[in-house]
Amino acid sequence: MAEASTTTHSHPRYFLIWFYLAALTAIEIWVAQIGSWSRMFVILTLVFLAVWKALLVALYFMHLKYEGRQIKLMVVAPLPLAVILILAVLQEFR
Amino acid sequence: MSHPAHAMTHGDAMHPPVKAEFGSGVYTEKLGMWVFLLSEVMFFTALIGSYLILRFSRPDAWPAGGPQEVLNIPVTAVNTFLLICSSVTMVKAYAAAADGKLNLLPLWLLATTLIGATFVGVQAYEYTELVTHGFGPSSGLFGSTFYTMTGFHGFHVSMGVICMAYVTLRAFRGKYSATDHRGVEVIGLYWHFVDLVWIILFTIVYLI
Amino acid sequence: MNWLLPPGASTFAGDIDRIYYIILVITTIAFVVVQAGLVWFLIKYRARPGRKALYTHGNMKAEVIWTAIPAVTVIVIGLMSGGVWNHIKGRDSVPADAIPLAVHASQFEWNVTYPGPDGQLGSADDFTVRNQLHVPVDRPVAVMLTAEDVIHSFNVPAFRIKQDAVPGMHIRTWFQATQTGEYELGCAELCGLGHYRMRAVVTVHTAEDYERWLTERAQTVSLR
Amino acid sequence: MTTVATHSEAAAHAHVDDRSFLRKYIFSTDHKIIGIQFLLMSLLFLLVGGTLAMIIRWQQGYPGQAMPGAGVLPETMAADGIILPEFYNSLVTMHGTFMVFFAIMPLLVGVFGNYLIPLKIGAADMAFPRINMASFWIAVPAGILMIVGFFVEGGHAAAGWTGYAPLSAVPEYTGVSLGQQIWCVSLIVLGLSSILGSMNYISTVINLRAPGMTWFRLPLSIWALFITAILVLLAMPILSGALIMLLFDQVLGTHFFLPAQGGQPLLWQHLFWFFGHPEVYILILPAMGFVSDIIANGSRKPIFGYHSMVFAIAAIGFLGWMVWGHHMFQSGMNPTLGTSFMISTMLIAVPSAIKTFNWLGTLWGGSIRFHVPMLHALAFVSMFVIGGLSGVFMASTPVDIYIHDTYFIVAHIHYVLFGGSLFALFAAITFWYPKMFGKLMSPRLGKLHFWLTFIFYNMTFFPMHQLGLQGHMRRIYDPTVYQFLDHLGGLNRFITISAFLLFASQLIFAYSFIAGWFRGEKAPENPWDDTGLEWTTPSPPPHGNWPETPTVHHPPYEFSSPLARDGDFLPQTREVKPLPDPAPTSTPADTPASR
Repeated sequence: MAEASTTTHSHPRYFLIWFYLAALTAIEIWVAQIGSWSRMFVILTLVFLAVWKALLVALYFMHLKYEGRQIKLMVVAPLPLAVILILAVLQEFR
Repeated sequence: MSHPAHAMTHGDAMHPPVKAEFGSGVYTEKLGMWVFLLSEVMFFTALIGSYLILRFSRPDAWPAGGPQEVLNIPVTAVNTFLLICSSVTMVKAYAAAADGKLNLLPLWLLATTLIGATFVGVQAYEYTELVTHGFGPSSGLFGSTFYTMTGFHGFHVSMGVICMAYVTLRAFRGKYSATDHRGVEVIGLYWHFVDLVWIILFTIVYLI
Repeated sequence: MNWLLPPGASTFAGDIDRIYYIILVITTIAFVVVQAGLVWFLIKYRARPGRKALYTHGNMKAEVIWTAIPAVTVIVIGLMSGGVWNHIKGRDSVPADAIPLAVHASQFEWNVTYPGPDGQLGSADDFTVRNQLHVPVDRPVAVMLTAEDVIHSFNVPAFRIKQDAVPGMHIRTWFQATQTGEYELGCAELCGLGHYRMRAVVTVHTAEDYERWLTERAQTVSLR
Repeated sequence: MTTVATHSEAAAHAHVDDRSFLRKYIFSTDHKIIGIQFLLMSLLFLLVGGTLAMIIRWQQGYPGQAMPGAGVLPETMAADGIILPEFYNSLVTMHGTFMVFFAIMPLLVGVFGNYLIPLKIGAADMAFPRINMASFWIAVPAGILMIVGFFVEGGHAAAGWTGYAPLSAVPEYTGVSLGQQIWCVSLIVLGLSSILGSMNYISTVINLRAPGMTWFRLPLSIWALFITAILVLLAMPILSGALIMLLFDQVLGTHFFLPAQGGQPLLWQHLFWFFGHPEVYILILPAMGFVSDIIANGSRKPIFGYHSMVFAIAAIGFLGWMVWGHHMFQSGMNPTLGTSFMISTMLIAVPSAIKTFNWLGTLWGGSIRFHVPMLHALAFVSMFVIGGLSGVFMASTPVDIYIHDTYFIVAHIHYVLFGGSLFALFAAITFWYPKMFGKLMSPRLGKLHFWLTFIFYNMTFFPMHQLGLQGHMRRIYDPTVYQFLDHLGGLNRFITISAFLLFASQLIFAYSFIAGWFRGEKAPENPWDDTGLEWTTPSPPPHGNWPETPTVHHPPYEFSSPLARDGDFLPQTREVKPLPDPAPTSTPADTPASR
């Protein structure tokens, strides 16, 4: 709740985040078109960039960075479950 | 969102109602939206997880040259950019409300609504194009997963646009203030979440 | 009531029944201890005038004990089961000298393909028989399970074997009969209207009988 | 009792209630009314599910014979009273669906989550009363739709309550098309209702606890409902996602679960059970919570090991996500994965054992009052032990090869769901009935109902273990097809007769429930001498629950506390001066015994 009652300069620089997001998207599209890299490497790079963008949105636009510990904990809680499901079932179909 | 009368015990709408020991530290509507978003995370986990599992177990069901053989990447790239823009207008609306710039608030919200609606429109255009070129939901696993995932994302954006229109209307009527703009913040959380899901979907469905 | 399992007719029966009886003994002890304790407490501590309940919030030592005992017990059961499980269902558990059979389940019948006299599946002398499973005694049999339409389950209670047949998957399972005679194969996974009558007869022959049956059938099929 | 000053509007609400009839009883946002609405709705579905079970039992006990009274069924279900196989498959499917999704789950979560959470934490209402109302009114059409399914062309869904694909995904395989789609849609809609409800419960427990109601002063029923709400919140969307894919396979021609075009039937099972196993705990955790409250009350003792009870609930809630594969040991799943699922399944037995022993510890040294709720709660403990122990057999992968998909599984699930959840629900309904309706239920009828239910219940379900051990498959229309099941005919008829008697015994409960409402004695504020906050307000509580927000001073189960000078219990809200040292203080964490 650092945001609500304070003044303008305490906001993150939203347009800068916006620029990052747009630039990362452009890089993603460029990476996806490279034919010479190994497929695995392209996938890992793309996933890395996507996670980076997602984190930017969550941390700055959704203000997760400025929330208390409780909300942060709550938000990451279901992620292990999602990972468990996907990894276990992937194991199945290898 | 209306509120039972007892909840505001110390007058500040943007803070938790009762000073309960080790509560969430945020006001109830915001908490509720976060909780709801957790369930949305699991919903998209089911869809995205199924996609990943099917994709890994049956790579031959996808076009050999990648999704761009079928999908129109440039149009979607523009659409992705639009959604990112709507996120920044949304967060600017929130900042305007928090800073008490109440004349700017409805404008930013209006921009968000319109960009969101455009996104849905472009997606509808994309679908029509794909279907006329013979790529429908029954076109193999690729078609199945593509339409289910992007379709449900589109559904979420559409719901968001409707709610956003309502919030915009309320903003024009001056219902929000620097001390109480819960509606703006809460719809914002939803909106950014939908944007976040699209960031993931765009990468794994269109690019990989 | 008869608490014993019905007689088994495969090499798995010994292992599975043994673990079943071990668990039965352990759970019976737990059952008796808890239920007797419960009834005893109910009688002993029933409300009577003039007696007040003991005011206590717990006892850490007691709780540690009754956490540790079940934990150790279930881990032991788990380890014990793991070995037998790998022996029966492990991916590499099928013996190399097993007779290959292919069972293709469809609504609502079992199509059993036999390797014919050459002992190889996929050769010209293979033949398919509907709803009859013939196997020799004391020889491992490897079944390649496939399904036509929906999920079925290959279930021979006397052999203590059960394995789903999933469309789109090739699942190998095996067993070794130990008693000649006739048994029943049923579908154990709801597969539609005729699920309940998706039955086949399992005949366990002596080695000589099996060979004779196999050659006879192969000839009738090739004559056709 | 001391209170803190609150918003004056709350007080005004509590005294003057000028809402119209429609707003007060139909489209009410009051959590108590919504709880009662859920109660009436889910008891109705309990009756529907029970009736379906009777038809199933008749067919199993007397296959091929006309069922008395079944002549009223249309030709598509029964020919001259003889149940048809296609209807039988719908019966087993819908019995499971109604009981799990429309009876037990709303009874535990919808009814008591709504009714108890605000009352037990000292809140005037839920965090989002209007969303709460929406949650009920979304569940109603889902239920109606599910009933309508019986009467559509082709009959109702017939692929089992687990809806295994591809059987459920292709109409030709079951002969049911519209019914299967209705099943999917209804469950998706119900899922939305559950998600909205649990979002409300979670927000309420986190943010609206009254002053002094710290986390470790929450009654175990609230802890259980809170953890359950988290499970619902995270598990239901998985089911919704899976159902949507299944529905699309049926109507849009997608291929998620259809192997011909590369789909994976096992993917459905993984998704379903990834939801389904947390669902199992959704159906038992609240029951454990209610039973803890009631056993402490009946024993007149604080619950034994409160903290380990809380941690056990949390552990079950967490481990419940890692065990789903144990439903799929024989499905063709990777066998190595099977072993890891077996180990995690074995581990989850530990917190359940802790809870059982702690209940026994609570009874030990108590001064036990055998009121009707207490009888049901004790039956819960006793029956849950059987259900838990029979679970060990299935958890052991090799034994599961033999008993998977047999009546042993049916016996186990009913020992957990009926012997567990339903006994706990009878306990909870009879315990909180005076608060809900302001009337007392007849204790004599209550005891009669309890004993008959307890006896016939065990006569019905215990022999099912034996059926399973003889290899009797579940979901088969006619067991006489198999010679190896021939000798079980007598046992099957015994079970059927017991089941009919069990069903008949429930009519006593129905009568006593209705009679209590109309003719029952007026209930006092605190008929059970309980310590909870809900007993400090009139029965039934007014809109807004308390004129002023209560303040909490004690842990939940201070029965027989030396601080309670008059009577043998110390309400959570009563402020008392602590005894001079070295007597134990009122916080359990501080007592030497709990260290």
